[in-house]
Amino acid sequence: MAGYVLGRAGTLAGLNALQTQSYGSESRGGACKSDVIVSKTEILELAPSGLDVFIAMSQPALDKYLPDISDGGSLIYDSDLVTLNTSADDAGNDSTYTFGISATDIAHKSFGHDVVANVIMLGYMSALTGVVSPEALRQAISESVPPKTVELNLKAFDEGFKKGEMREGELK
Amino acid sequence: MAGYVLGRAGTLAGLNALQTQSYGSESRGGACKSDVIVSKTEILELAPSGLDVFIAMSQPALDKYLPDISDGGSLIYDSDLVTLNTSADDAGNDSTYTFGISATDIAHKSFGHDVVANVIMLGYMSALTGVVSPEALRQAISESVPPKTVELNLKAFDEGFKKGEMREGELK
Amino acid sequence: MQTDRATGYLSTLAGKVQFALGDEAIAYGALFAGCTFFGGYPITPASEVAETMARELPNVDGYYVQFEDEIGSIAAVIGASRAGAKSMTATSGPGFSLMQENIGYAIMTETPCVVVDVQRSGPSTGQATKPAQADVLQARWGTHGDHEMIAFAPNSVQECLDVMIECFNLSERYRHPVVLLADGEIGHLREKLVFPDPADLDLFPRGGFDAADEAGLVEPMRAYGEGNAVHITGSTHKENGMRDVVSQDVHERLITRCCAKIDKNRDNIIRVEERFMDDAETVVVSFGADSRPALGAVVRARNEGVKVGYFRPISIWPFCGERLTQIGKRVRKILVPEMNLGQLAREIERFVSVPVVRVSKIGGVAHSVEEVYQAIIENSRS
Amino acid sequence: MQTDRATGYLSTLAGKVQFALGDEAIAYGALFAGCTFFGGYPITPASEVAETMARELPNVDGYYVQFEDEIGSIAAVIGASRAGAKSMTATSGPGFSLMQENIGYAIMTETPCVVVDVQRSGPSTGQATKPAQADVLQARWGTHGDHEMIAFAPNSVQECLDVMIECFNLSERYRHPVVLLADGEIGHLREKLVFPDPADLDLFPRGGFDAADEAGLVEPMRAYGEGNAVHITGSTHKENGMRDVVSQDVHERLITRCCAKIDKNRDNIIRVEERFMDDAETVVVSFGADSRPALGAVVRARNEGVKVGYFRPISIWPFCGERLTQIGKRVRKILVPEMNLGQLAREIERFVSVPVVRVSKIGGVAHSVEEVYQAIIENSRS
Amino acid sequence: MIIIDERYCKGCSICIHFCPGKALEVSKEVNSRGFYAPKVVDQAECTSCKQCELYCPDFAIFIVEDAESADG
Amino acid sequence: MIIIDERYCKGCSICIHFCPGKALEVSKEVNSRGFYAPKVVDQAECTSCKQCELYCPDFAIFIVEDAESADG
Amino acid sequence: MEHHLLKYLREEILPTTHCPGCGCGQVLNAFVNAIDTLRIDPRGIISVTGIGCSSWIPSPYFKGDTLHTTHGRAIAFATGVKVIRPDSNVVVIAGDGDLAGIGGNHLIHAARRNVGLTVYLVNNYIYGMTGGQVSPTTPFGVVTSTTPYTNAEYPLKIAELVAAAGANYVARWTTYHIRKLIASMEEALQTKGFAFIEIVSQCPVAYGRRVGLRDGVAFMEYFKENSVSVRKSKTMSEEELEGKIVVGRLARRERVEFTESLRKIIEEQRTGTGA
Amino acid sequence: MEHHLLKYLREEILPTTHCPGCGCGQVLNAFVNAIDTLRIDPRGIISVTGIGCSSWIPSPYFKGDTLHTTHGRAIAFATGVKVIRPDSNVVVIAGDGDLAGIGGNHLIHAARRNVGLTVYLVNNYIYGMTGGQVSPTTPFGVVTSTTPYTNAEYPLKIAELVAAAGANYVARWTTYHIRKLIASMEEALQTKGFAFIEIVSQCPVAYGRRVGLRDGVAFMEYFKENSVSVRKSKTMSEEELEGKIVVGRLARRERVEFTESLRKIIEEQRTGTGA
Ligand SMILES: Cc1ncc(C[n+]2csc(CCOP(=O)(O)OP(=O)(O)O)c2C)c(N)n1
Ligand SMILES: Cc1ncc(C[n+]2csc(CCOP(=O)(O)OP(=O)(O)O)c2C)c(N)n1
Ligand code: SF4
Ligand code: SF4
Ligand code: SF4
Ligand code: SF4
Ligand code: SF4
Ligand code: SF4
Ligand SMILES: [Mg+2]
Ligand SMILES: [Mg+2]
Repeated sequence: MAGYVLGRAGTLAGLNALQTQSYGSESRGGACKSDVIVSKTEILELAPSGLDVFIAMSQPALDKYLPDISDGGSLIYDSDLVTLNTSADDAGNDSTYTFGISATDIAHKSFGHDVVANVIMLGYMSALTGVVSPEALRQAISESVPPKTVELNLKAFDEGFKKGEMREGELK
Repeated sequence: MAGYVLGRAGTLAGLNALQTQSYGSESRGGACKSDVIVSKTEILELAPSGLDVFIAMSQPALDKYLPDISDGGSLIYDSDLVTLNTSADDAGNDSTYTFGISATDIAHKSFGHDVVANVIMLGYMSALTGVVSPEALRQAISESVPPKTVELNLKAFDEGFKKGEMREGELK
Repeated sequence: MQTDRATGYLSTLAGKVQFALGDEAIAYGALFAGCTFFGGYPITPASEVAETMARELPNVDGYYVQFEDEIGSIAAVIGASRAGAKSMTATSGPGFSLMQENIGYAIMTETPCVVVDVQRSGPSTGQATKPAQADVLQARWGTHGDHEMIAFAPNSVQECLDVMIECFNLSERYRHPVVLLADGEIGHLREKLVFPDPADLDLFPRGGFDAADEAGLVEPMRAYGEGNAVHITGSTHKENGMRDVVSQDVHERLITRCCAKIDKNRDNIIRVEERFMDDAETVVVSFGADSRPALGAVVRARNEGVKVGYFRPISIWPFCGERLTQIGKRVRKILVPEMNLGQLAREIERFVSVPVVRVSKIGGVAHSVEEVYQAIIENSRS
Repeated sequence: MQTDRATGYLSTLAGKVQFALGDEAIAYGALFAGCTFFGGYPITPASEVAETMARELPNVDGYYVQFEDEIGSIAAVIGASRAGAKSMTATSGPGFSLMQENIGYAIMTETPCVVVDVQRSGPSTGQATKPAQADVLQARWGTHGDHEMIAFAPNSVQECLDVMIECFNLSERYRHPVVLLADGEIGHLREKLVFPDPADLDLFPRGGFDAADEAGLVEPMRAYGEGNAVHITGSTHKENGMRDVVSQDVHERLITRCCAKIDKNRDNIIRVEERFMDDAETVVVSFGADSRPALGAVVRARNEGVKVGYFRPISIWPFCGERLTQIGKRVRKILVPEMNLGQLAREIERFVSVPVVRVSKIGGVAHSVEEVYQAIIENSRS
Repeated sequence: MIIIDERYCKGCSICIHFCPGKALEVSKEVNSRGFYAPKVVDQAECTSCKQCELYCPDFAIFIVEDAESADG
Repeated sequence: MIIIDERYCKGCSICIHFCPGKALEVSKEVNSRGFYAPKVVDQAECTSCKQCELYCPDFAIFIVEDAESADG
Repeated sequence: MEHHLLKYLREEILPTTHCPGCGCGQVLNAFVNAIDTLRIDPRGIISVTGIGCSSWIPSPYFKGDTLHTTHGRAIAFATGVKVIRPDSNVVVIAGDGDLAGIGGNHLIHAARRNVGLTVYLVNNYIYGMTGGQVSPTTPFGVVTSTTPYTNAEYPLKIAELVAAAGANYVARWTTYHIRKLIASMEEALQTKGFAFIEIVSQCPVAYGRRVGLRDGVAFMEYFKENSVSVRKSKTMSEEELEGKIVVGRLARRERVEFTESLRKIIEEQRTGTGA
Repeated sequence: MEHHLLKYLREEILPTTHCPGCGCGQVLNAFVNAIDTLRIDPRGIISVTGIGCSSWIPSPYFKGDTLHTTHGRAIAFATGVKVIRPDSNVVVIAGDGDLAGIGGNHLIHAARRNVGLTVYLVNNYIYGMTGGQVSPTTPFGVVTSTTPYTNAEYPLKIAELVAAAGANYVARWTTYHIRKLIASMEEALQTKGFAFIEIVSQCPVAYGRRVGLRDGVAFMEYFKENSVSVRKSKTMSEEELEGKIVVGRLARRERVEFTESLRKIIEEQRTGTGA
């Protein structure tokens, strides 16, 4: 879902965006992954060679894909779902920036819906990385979620964005 | 059946023999045909280009294949099942030798079984053409018909052979 | 063939920008092409074509029916086509194998229909959720008997839609089944998709035919339900449609014509993309999703001064052999990156005398730009 | 694998001379090869294979089961093979198409079995009772995904029996499905057939394998019912048989090996017949029944001093391309009489640079000697 | 009136078998297509029950209800 | 004695649902594999009915009849 | 003078290629009688058939639209036709091997869906066209060309199976019951939803000679003697019914026809009245 | 300490890949319980499966011989196995889509032949593995990914159909009836001839969310409330039975098993005692 919104936002923003996803049995039990590439030029590489931004929302996904983070890439994770233990950390890259946010908890407590954790993460990421503009993301969210939940989701996005802005300094 | 016995006899006689047959819907309603090639050398031609000996046991077969008789070939027919009208005759070759035998009638009257008309025709042909020796044919018949009917069939064959010998002169 | 309601609905979509799956784009392509019947059976990675059709067909007065298997699906698709609907199915390798008998029936009865094969990694169940491009030759030779085939392979989500419209048009024009040979990679990735305006589309009408174009090889099609007592059979038949399963000449005439109508109209069907070909000494020939990293690699090598060209068959069958023969005379080597063990490369070998280098990759992963680039470098030095 | 009773029964047949159908010879070949399971579905012109097996299998402690369709037949054949029986089925084009999915399964699970395709004139129901040779490429590419294939084409009734034994042996040796690509012409003609002595036959045993021969590409097969908890799957699997449907390398290793075990052992599989080749300027390449009039024509032309050779692939797949490349360097032209529109000719084109002239004939009738002779004459003058 | 269409009759005798009267019998001779067609013994014996027509596999026998036959 | 095999439990709670006594409840925390496994409230409440064991889709809970638990 | 039903046939290709005394011709005769009685315009009928002697009944002899398809798949083809042409009478005629053997799955699922097809299954107990191999309806113990030592399989009761699958109309008759068959064919043609008749028929050539029934007449007698009505069958034990042919109507339901449901659901979606 | 039934499983690949609360695991549990009670040596069991979540129950988790085949064809594969290994317990486990959808014809014909297979059909009303498309058992009116405006098809009553096809043993249970299911599985394993159990099971992920049954527990309650016994169902009208799951034994016959007949006929031919 987050991947779709991100890609869609990229498309809306006039960029080229491409999303791939792991399917089937793999996506049921273990680690599920969605890759998004956003670029100003024609996208010819189908699978990103490294992850510039890795949004981790489950432990198996984190464990599996952490090694793929690019040099200087960022790891953004839901600290309610994922534990960064030292060994996993080691597997990451020295130059990886890591940002944890208690998204599920915020979703639960502030919004009463665990599912918006996704959107909180997106907002958080948007603030921290600026990959796609918050405007495009907000539009993509509006068009992607059920009409009745648009407001809720946008609020959650903004909340995440706010939290991100607070930590933005660390990146630069 | 006659084709099978003839080919089998050829094989037994140490010759090369090859039989093909029309199958399926075609063999149900209309003309049914079995081609037999008997030769001293390796058989490389799969479909005979002309019929050297044509044994006709149904009107549709006669009408359909009469034009295929070779120069100097023979037509042997069951005069109970087939009528040689002039127009059909015309379609044949000028040099065609024609031999009619009332095989079904003989089968019915002398042997009480219409089916042996087949074997009568074979005997008749053997005498008239000498394509395969009567000995080989008799052995092939013995091995091909139900055990209980061997004697009956051999008698019928002999009857046909006798009738053939009577007309043999015409061929030479 | 499209109802006013359908055209009206499609007009509301015109120009809209989507972030869509290749599978979805295929479905929309069908809708814009006038498809009103989908008969299918789920299979990864083609199910999203069915799901999109199930959702959208009612909007164009069309019908989605899921069958008990792939054999029933293709049978119903042919039946629906005969009844007057532009119709299609979508499947992947295993289901495509099951459809082969009836694809032969569609060829023999000259019934238009489109079969989408979103290729996955086989043989057999293989890596069911992973992409491949290994049904290139099944698409051509999966059914028995002599026949031709039309098949196209898109390499972007937008092209999925565009080429699908072309598939329907060619299917109607030549009264022949057409295969959209998509791969799981393109079927399951999302990118930008812009819907066309139905007013801009040139759709080939059912039963229409273009005399100038056809060299007299295709007759207009007579549909059922219009009082003509039309007889259709997959057995050998005469020009009037009546069965004749024994005459050599009747069979020869029928089959020769059915092959010739594709072969003689080759130039009207074949579509290729060529880039950097003028001075190329090496050519990369690639199709479908895998042609994207291939192009990426060619661009990169060109930037470094390597004289390498890029050639992409968009139509896979009939094959663009003559063009490759010409190219083969000018270049030293042909490199073929594909997600199989050299199926396109084999066909190219029939047409050229220069070495055809297989740059195969299997196991459910497309080439990276780097991999193709390395192959170019290795093969350009020598 | 054969019981004493079976060997005893077959020994009583040794040396007997029959005037038999090709189809019957195929069945007897299977019996002598140790086949004890036939799963089938009737179809002209292959039904006589089934009928002969139904009659004879009990004599060798074997089982005939007729299924509800061809898909069930091939599935049961693979099941029976896994359960320990050498097993087979026989069909024609339409049924062969239906079997393709499970042929892929046999390839993927490396299960030996023999599929007889007595080819008739298609596509589709076509001329159901008439012979053809137009499934050459379906046999190779009918199933999805990358794979190799083994297929043989006999040209006499005696060879039907002999080659059938070879098919079973190769199937066991390489743990691969093998196709006997018979044609309706040979299946439905009768000629002399002499039964072999089972004592003279060299049968490849189930589960046996020849290390020297295999280059380590084939593992011995473990059968069911012996307490080994053997797991078999048509999904991608590791060396221990366990499913791994995501790893690129596992898939690549599996498929590459399954292809290599045929390809690398090509020379152990390929069989051809060559005559009059020493000084040939033109070569007639022909297979199956149609190779007989082809040979007849070559003999006739030779008698008249034409320098024409005769080359017959007995194994169709893997293809004898390397040998033809050698020949292609010495001759000026290759003529290919076949009962299809040039399916073998296409493959030959991959390997030679000289013109490959199609001498095709379709419509259910084999070439006459005269027809091939004329083609030779025409193509020798120029 | 009973009409037999020799073009189509294959001589299966089913019509004769089902005829409740004595209107039909088997011909002694084969017809031009090699079959023993039925022949009408007596039109008067026909009850117009149409058993023959309904049972014939080949549309080769049928009853025409003309004024004459209706009368007699 | 109730034994829960954390390696296999997927936290579906079916065992808890079927427990006739009050032996089981849902953990407050996710386990290492991300699931809310059941936890034993009180072994003594277990009647050894084995409902949990029979209904568990994952062989993750089972009852061992040892002397102690048999005694209660 | 010509047979008044010839107008329904492609006269120029008669006589049919069926063997003398074959039941296929009787089924064709019954079919056109039913059409004639109901005054259905044959040009509104689309006949879909498979492969086999029985499939040749309407294809190509019946002068309406005819679709002669692949072996076993007629019902699936016909479903595609019916969805697009719901107002046509879509009729399927084919054999036991075709519809219940290789095509059994399409049969069951079309019955389940209740697609508005009229299906006449001609059960001659054998694969006739291919020359007499065992079929799914060949009785236990019979010798055929592929069961030379007798058949080890139990025959399928197709009509009962189709009833269990959910068809709206199911009956069984033999070619002997010609008038009842015609009446039943009319009922089937008028049924909305899936209508099915198993027509027990004779194949004197590929089956008859195996079981000592040499010609059409012998079969007529056999059918007469071995049929029991559905009503009577209910009073009989399994053993008593052994070898008997239960004739009559086996099911009649009023479930909504499939293409109608399909259209209704779509209409509701369109107009926003649906779920 | 380990679960005493793990000895029947390929432990090294546990946990299964099935979703939390999926009925597939319960079927596996019931199956090994039945095996354990009957003290059948698992090495004498050959499990044959198709493609789908349900097919992954024994393949590869059950530690006997396992043959994981193509979609829909398990029963045909299994028939080949049984003919050659008549003394093995040949067990088929697969889904509704697999056995009754694409594989319906093999199911019917194996039941007709009465092949000695034990077939457990896991009916979760959906194509689970491919993500939730309508299946032949999905109830009328349900929304799935391919019936976005509700399903226009009637569901198949598989167990009744298999009974009509002639199986020796037929029953239906749900995963809620776990003890009865185990007992029934034992009966099936001991049946000579074709034995069939339709196991109504839950797919919370691809089906449950469509019909408001979010997890395994919700399904357990649903099954409990909506099941009626075969006996009780006989006193109910069609309408009353609408939406109910009829559980219990539906058929039990003593027809001779197919591979036994096959062997007997052959033996008779050999010894000349046959027909
Ligand atoms: C896929 C396929 N398999 C097999 C055949 C061969 N075949 C043609 S007709 C037929 C059986 C006919 O039996 P049935 O359907 O009972 O019809 P009948 O001839 O008895 O009326 C078969 C097996 C075929 N044409 N296609
Ligand atoms: C020939 C073929 N068609 C389609 C598929 C895709 N496929 C895999 S599993 C499946 C359906 C599974 O449904 P079911 O049998 O009910 O099992 P479940 O997953 O629900 O347990 C399908 C359609 C396939 N593998 N092969
Ligand atoms: S029933 Fe018809 S075909 Fe048969 S004999 Fe009588 S008229 Fe001739
Ligand atoms: S109508 Fe009746 S009585 Fe007259 S010929 Fe026909 S069957 Fe006999
Ligand atoms: S039933 Fe099993 S998997 Fe589910 S919560 Fe209980 S122990 Fe865990
Ligand atoms: S055995 Fe019974 S009482 Fe004990 S924990 Fe399990 S379900 Fe509860
Ligand atoms: S073979 Fe049998 S079913 Fe076919 S036409 Fe002849 S009698 Fe009729
Ligand atoms: S998708 Fe459904 S059936 Fe498949 S494992 Fe998950 S819950 Fe079970
Ligand atoms: Mg039949
Ligand atoms: Mg299911």
